[in-house]
Amino acid sequence: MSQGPILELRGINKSFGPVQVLHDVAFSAYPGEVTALVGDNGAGKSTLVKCIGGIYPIDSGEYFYKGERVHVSGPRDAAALGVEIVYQDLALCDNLDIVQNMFLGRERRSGLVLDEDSMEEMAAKTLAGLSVRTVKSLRQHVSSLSGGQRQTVAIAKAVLWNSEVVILDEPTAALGVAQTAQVLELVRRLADNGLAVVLISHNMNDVFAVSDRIAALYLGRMAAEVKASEVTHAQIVELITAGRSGELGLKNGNGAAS
Amino acid sequence: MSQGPILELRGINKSFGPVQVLHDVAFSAYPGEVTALVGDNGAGKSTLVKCIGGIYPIDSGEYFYKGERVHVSGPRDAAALGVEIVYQDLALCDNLDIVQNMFLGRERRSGLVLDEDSMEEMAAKTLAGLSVRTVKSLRQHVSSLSGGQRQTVAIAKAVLWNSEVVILDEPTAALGVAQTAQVLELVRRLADNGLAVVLISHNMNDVFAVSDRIAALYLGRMAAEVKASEVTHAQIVELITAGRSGELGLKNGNGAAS
Amino acid sequence: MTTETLPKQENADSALGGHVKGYLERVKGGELGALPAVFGLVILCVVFSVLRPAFLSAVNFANLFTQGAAVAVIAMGLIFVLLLGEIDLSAGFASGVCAAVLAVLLTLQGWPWYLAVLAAMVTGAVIGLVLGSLVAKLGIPSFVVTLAAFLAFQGVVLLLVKDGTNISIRDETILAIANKNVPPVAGWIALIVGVAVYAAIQFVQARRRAGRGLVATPVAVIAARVATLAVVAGIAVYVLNLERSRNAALVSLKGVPIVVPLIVILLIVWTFVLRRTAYGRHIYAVGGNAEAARRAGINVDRIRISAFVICSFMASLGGIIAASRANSVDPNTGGSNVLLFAVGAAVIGGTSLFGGKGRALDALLGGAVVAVIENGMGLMGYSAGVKFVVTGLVLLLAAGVDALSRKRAAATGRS
Amino acid sequence: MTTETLPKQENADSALGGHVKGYLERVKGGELGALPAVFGLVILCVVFSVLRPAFLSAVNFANLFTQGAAVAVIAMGLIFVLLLGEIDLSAGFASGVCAAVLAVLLTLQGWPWYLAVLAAMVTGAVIGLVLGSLVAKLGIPSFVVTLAAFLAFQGVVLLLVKDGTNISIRDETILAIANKNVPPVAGWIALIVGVAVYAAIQFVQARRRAGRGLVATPVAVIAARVATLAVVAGIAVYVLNLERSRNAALVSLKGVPIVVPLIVILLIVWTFVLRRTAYGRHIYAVGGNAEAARRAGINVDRIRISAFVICSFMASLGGIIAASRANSVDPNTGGSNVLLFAVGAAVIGGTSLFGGKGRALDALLGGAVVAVIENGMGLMGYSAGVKFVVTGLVLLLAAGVDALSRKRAAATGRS
Amino acid sequence: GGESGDTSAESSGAPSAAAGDAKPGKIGVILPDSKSSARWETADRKYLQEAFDAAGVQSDIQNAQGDKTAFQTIADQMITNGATVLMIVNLDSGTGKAVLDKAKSQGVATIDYDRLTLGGSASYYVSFDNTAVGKLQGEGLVKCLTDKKADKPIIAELNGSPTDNNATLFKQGYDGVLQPKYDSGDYKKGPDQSVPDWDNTQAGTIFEQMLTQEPKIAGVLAANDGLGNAAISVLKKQKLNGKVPVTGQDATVQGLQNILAGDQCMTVYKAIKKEADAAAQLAVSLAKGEQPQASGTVKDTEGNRDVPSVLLEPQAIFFDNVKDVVADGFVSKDELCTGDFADKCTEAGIS
Ligand SMILES: Nc1ncnc2c1ncn2[C@@H]1O[C@H](COP(=O)(O)OP(=O)(O)OP(=O)(O)O)[C@@H](O)[C@H]1O
Ligand SMILES: Nc1ncnc2c1ncn2[C@@H]1O[C@H](COP(=O)(O)OP(=O)(O)OP(=O)(O)O)[C@@H](O)[C@H]1O
Ligand SMILES: [Mg+2]
Ligand SMILES: [Mg+2]
Repeated sequence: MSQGPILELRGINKSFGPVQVLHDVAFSAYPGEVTALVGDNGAGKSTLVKCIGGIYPIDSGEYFYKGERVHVSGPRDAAALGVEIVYQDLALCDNLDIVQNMFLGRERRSGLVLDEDSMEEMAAKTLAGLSVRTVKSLRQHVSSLSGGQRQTVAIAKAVLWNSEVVILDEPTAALGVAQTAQVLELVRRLADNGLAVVLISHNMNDVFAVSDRIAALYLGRMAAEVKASEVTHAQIVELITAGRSGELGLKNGNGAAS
Repeated sequence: MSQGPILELRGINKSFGPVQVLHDVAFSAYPGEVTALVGDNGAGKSTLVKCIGGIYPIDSGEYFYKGERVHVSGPRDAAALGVEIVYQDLALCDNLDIVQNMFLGRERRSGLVLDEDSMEEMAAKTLAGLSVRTVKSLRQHVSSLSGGQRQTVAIAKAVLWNSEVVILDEPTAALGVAQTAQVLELVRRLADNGLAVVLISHNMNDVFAVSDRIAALYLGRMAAEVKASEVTHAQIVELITAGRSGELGLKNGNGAAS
Repeated sequence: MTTETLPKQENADSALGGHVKGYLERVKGGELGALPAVFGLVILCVVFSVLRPAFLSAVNFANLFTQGAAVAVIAMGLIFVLLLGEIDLSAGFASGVCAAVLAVLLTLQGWPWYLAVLAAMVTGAVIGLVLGSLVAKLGIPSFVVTLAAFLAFQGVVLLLVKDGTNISIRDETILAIANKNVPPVAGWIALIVGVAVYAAIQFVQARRRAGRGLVATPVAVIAARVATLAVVAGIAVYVLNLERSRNAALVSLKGVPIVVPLIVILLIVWTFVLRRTAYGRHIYAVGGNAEAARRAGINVDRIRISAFVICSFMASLGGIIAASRANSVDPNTGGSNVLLFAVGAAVIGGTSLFGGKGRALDALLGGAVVAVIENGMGLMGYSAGVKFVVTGLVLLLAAGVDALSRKRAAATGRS
Repeated sequence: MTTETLPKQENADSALGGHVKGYLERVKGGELGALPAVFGLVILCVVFSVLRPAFLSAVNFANLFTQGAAVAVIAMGLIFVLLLGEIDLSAGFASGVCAAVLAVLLTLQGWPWYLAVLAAMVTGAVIGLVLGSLVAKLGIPSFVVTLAAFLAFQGVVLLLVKDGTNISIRDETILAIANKNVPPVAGWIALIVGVAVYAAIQFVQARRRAGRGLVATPVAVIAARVATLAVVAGIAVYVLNLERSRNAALVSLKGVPIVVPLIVILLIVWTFVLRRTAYGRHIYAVGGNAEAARRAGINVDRIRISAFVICSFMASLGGIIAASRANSVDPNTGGSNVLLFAVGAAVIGGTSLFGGKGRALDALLGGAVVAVIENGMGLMGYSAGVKFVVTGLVLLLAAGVDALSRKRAAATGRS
Repeated sequence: GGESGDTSAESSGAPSAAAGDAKPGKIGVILPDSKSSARWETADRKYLQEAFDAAGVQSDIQNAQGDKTAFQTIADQMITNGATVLMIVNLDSGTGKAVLDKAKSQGVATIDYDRLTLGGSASYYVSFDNTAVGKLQGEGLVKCLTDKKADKPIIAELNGSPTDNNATLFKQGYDGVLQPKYDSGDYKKGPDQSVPDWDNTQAGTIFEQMLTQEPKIAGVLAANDGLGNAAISVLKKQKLNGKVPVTGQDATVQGLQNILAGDQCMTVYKAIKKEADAAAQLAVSLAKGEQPQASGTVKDTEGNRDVPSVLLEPQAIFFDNVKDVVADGFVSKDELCTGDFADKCTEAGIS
């Protein structure tokens, strides 16, 4: 646990036109640990994740991976580094089926031809591991899936690959009781296998159940990055809603986005 | 509480092509009460709601409103009855701004012209009541909103009107701590004002916190409709995951969708 | 429920300076509005003026309006169909059919002009009704329906004007539309009244919003806008009021061409409809997300049909203008490149073919680009082959300027 | 992680009966596939056969293929662009440019046919590369880029074939493409080999899947499919192998037209690319949700460019076929309604203009509808105006049958 | 669609019943388009049909609408339908040759009507001389300019469609007259542009721009009456109509009226009835299995053979001889002398 961060961001700024969404944000993820990223609605969590994933270009700031400064100018760069992300808006192709979505961009082939059979097998196994029992057929278009089923497909898609950093943006929002438990277990297991996992969630129970560190965003500013064992439930909620809690948090509590 | 149901469905069947999603489902909502609709991912909750809202035509079954049999062949029929629904997939127009989305289909006018000012005022008030503080401008396109902000807009849109039945399909999935509390409070308040509220949620704490009745769907079949006060947390989870719990639930537990 | 209201974020810097800064930031941030199209237009004009000084003459300025009018009017109607994500391939020949109806009634049947015009416009509306119903009620893709109509209308024009002959139009009123000018004095009066009304509406609106405590446009900004409008429109009217006869002794030729006020009125009407009425709002909603619109209780079919009616109706006006300008109607009226140029105009102006994005003004801006290209190329005197090639390249240039400026802006995050 | 696997739901009823039932239910449920287009086609053929018995003759059947070939080939290329939600208005004139290049090199420069054909195909690919780059890299809407190209290519053809004249093609090999037939024996052999290969592939695949424990197509179903293919293709080959010369003593005219195997090969190749390769998968992904594709690490720009390259390349083949059929190239080659008919064919076949939905087969089905309409209308002997009108109505009829059957199906829930 | 289909079946079925016992062959005619010129649908179709009906021969007259593919398709269909004589107005020599060769190979007799298919195999050729038409236009313009005593006039040329070979031939004709004048400095060459598709609307824009670029244009050589009318409507704005002579072709009602009004200087009248009758006569005797004689021959430069031909002379029409066109029955007095034109008609001696 004394290892350095595998992923580190410093001084990230990001604006959409006149609206500045991220102010000088610093964030790190450590191998073998689950880092929870929390914050109110609209705090900038998803924006931060998209900056990490190369979906949005950052306006300024530094991006370190394994201690080296890197430039991530698109999702391909992030994937090449070994960062795998489940986005909040899922980003599935509605006109493709479950297997096709899960292997999109990384299809297995034998020669020129797609190896549909082995992809279907692997997809079936991964989904079964996530407690999905109501999917009628793996060849169903994702447009016909229920909200929770879609989310499961997106999660399965991301964990299928050997990556070093896995970021999950509200992965359990639409999941049922059993499926949520499976995903949390999976998150813990990934970290125990040495991966760096970032979990975004509004559910404090889940956050405290699995995470080692907690980073709290408040109106686009990083209010605090703390060890989960050193803070209480109530403190985190205060950080989320007010930007500070006692010693912790932003010095200047009214740091609203201009 | 001894009043009859304002909305009642009997023997609803719904298939998508060869896949039957709802089997002979009965469901009622009572004025002044919150009815929670629970079930595993893919159990058919959202499909049932869409049948109520007239989004999907039902294959067979009866639809009663205030004791009279009605035919709902489209969303306009449902709205005319007084049923207001927040769908899980939100259904907002990304190219319109927040105010425009909230008043879509029910714009206020003065003469021929849209009364933008009064709409903007009302929208601001409603959103503020839902603890939304990070929205930069009400004239922002909803495409630029965060997940939670979008959900809040959809909720605000539905509660703006004087309807008799309000159905919320996983309304708090993407919401932060404070916003979730506000929405639950709102749900309770609506019921106390005499409305029939249907709440779909995977969060058992929330379900037990606000609901009077609980209906559990299991693989497209209604496993049980019970008073919230008469069951325990664990029983409901069992109903959701196994379709029955002791006395309660489906007689034939293996009633998997064919 | 807590009753805290949203912070009134922008009231602080509502002075002119703050507004200008905000505007510049929005532009930098990608909210370009009409800028790229205007930019492309300016570049085209500069290029042509340098190559052919005649391009800058008052005559040519006036020509531009009459030459581009029909396409711009048809494009304005197409905007409605495009906003829904549909297409109307038949708009060109629909204008031909309406022009043919006009010509037959006027010249062959001897109807008075107002009845003939009315009949042409009704024809347009009925065409739209049929097309729209086929698309909305039967669910046939609009591309196929209007492709069928494109073929059928071509035949109808042929039948109406009797296979290949031309029907001359001699009615003075109709001929005046595209060939005569408004008296110079009337031009000035209309300008002054127009600017005054615009100013008044803006001020009243700002006052009302401020009174309600909503973010309102500061007075200084309104003043700046009114001044810009007055100057630009004033220069245009001034130039158009110059004498442009080749032989002033013989005939005096000055004043704003009659099509100009016509187009301005259409622009105002449709802009009003799209921006200020519930109907316009529903058009955008259906184009943005038809399912969401349906769930909001909007009668999507009716919106679809009405958009086609408006489109074909505007095509009928375009046809009347074209007939007036050509002094005759022939089987090619509304044919060849009219449709492609009209759709192209809308797209160049910034309207999306995927629906949900577009303004009536786009038709005018894009129409201006197309008209300037045609006009300028006509001055160059190239042979047919070269002319086609250069026209294509120039069109690409104009669109490229537009796309590049948008792309630079999009790099900052907006799409 | 629990290791329970998904229930193998369908293995229980994998007998033929169950499969047929499943198919009927899917059809009832809206998964219509090619059915509506085929249905529309059958109705058209019946109508024309009743009105004009000559429609059913062997000669006419053979004519259908050569008449529709160029449009179908161009449409097949357009499918790629349409799958991305883009459009290529210039495909028609691109085929004209390539045909002109072919003619110039062949007739004027005296190149051997294979080099000339190669040059034409390279021209097509380069055109696609340029168009695609403009769309993908500069972000200009494809409608505008290809509208500009539509104009420019028109000019290029004019320049290549020198204003209004035309270039004859005398090379026997090129002329054979659209005018000669495969020897009857070769037709039968090709048929047998083709059916055998198809059967073999299907069986091997099913065996492999069954071996892995995945849901596999039952043998009975495969047998039924193979039998259907053999019968339909067999009848076609039989009819085409009938003597269709009006004066058999003078000249014998029988066998499958050469364009038929050409089109079949193209169909197989592109169907394979779209359905069985990662590249094809990525085309669908970009068309369905470009942002999702981008996030999945797909190089969206490259996919876009390649689709335009394929489209223009196929246009070049279409141009070669058209040149062969016309024995010449003139400035109108690829012009008039070629583009609209090609896009129309794709859309009638079931391809969506919004992207993400379409198959190579659509081009053929829709192309067949267009060819049958043109062919049938040619037999009717109407005057020009009436013919246009009736053609439009017939097109609407064919599309209406299609739309209505889809709509009925959609009522059960699928879209 | 069904209803109109039935009526057409009757109309083409009627002559077949009438001529049932004579058993002459069937004649197929393919016209090129309906846009390059008014004549095909209004005149040729009518006259040919009349001639065939009078001879009691079955016929099928169709129009390819400028579409080469359609042109070939129609030819295929006619042969399928049992035509024994095929008369075509080719869209270009390539397609024309393909159609003629295919017909010949199936034992169908062929006639080139109005346009010679270079390198083709037609048995006969019936036509007006298109270069001669252009020559008349050039000479007509010279005459009008001379009448107006124009001094070193600037001439604008508004040519036909760049894709139409006839337009090229017309241009050869009038340039043959005008070029020497340019060379000698009598006339000054002004703007010279082609009008795609013979589109009158585009012609208006193109001419307007010619006039903007070169305001001193004093004579317009417009390739047909439609283009002429487009130029006249632009000139009208500057009240230059009548002062700047404009030419035309086809003797359309519009063109003749413009001549009567003094806005147009001349048009070229091609007595289409004569051409149609000559062609029909050939076709009918071919259909009856005879071997008709032609009056002359034309050299096919590409195929290097002499094609048996019937050639007809076009006629230039000025104000004074508009009456000839009426007398010929090409246009009726009723359609020509409407409203304001009644007086002009009297003046021009039309009765
Ligand atoms: N493309 C955009 N243009 C303009 N503003 C944007 C854009 N995307 C996001 N925003 C704004 O940035 C802020 C942060 O959004 P973000 O999606 O990062 O929030 P979040 O922390 O993920 O919230 P949630 O918990 O609701 O998902 C929001 O106020 C949102 O309105
Ligand atoms: N259009 C459709 N076509 C085919 N199957 C569908 C369609 N819509 C839903 N389904 C199937 O119906 C079942 C029920 O879906 P539904 O969305 O009602 O589930 P849900 O109970 O809302 O689940 P969740 O909690 O995940 O939102 C799922 O198995 C889904 O795959
Ligand atoms: Mg988020
Ligand atoms: Mg759901």
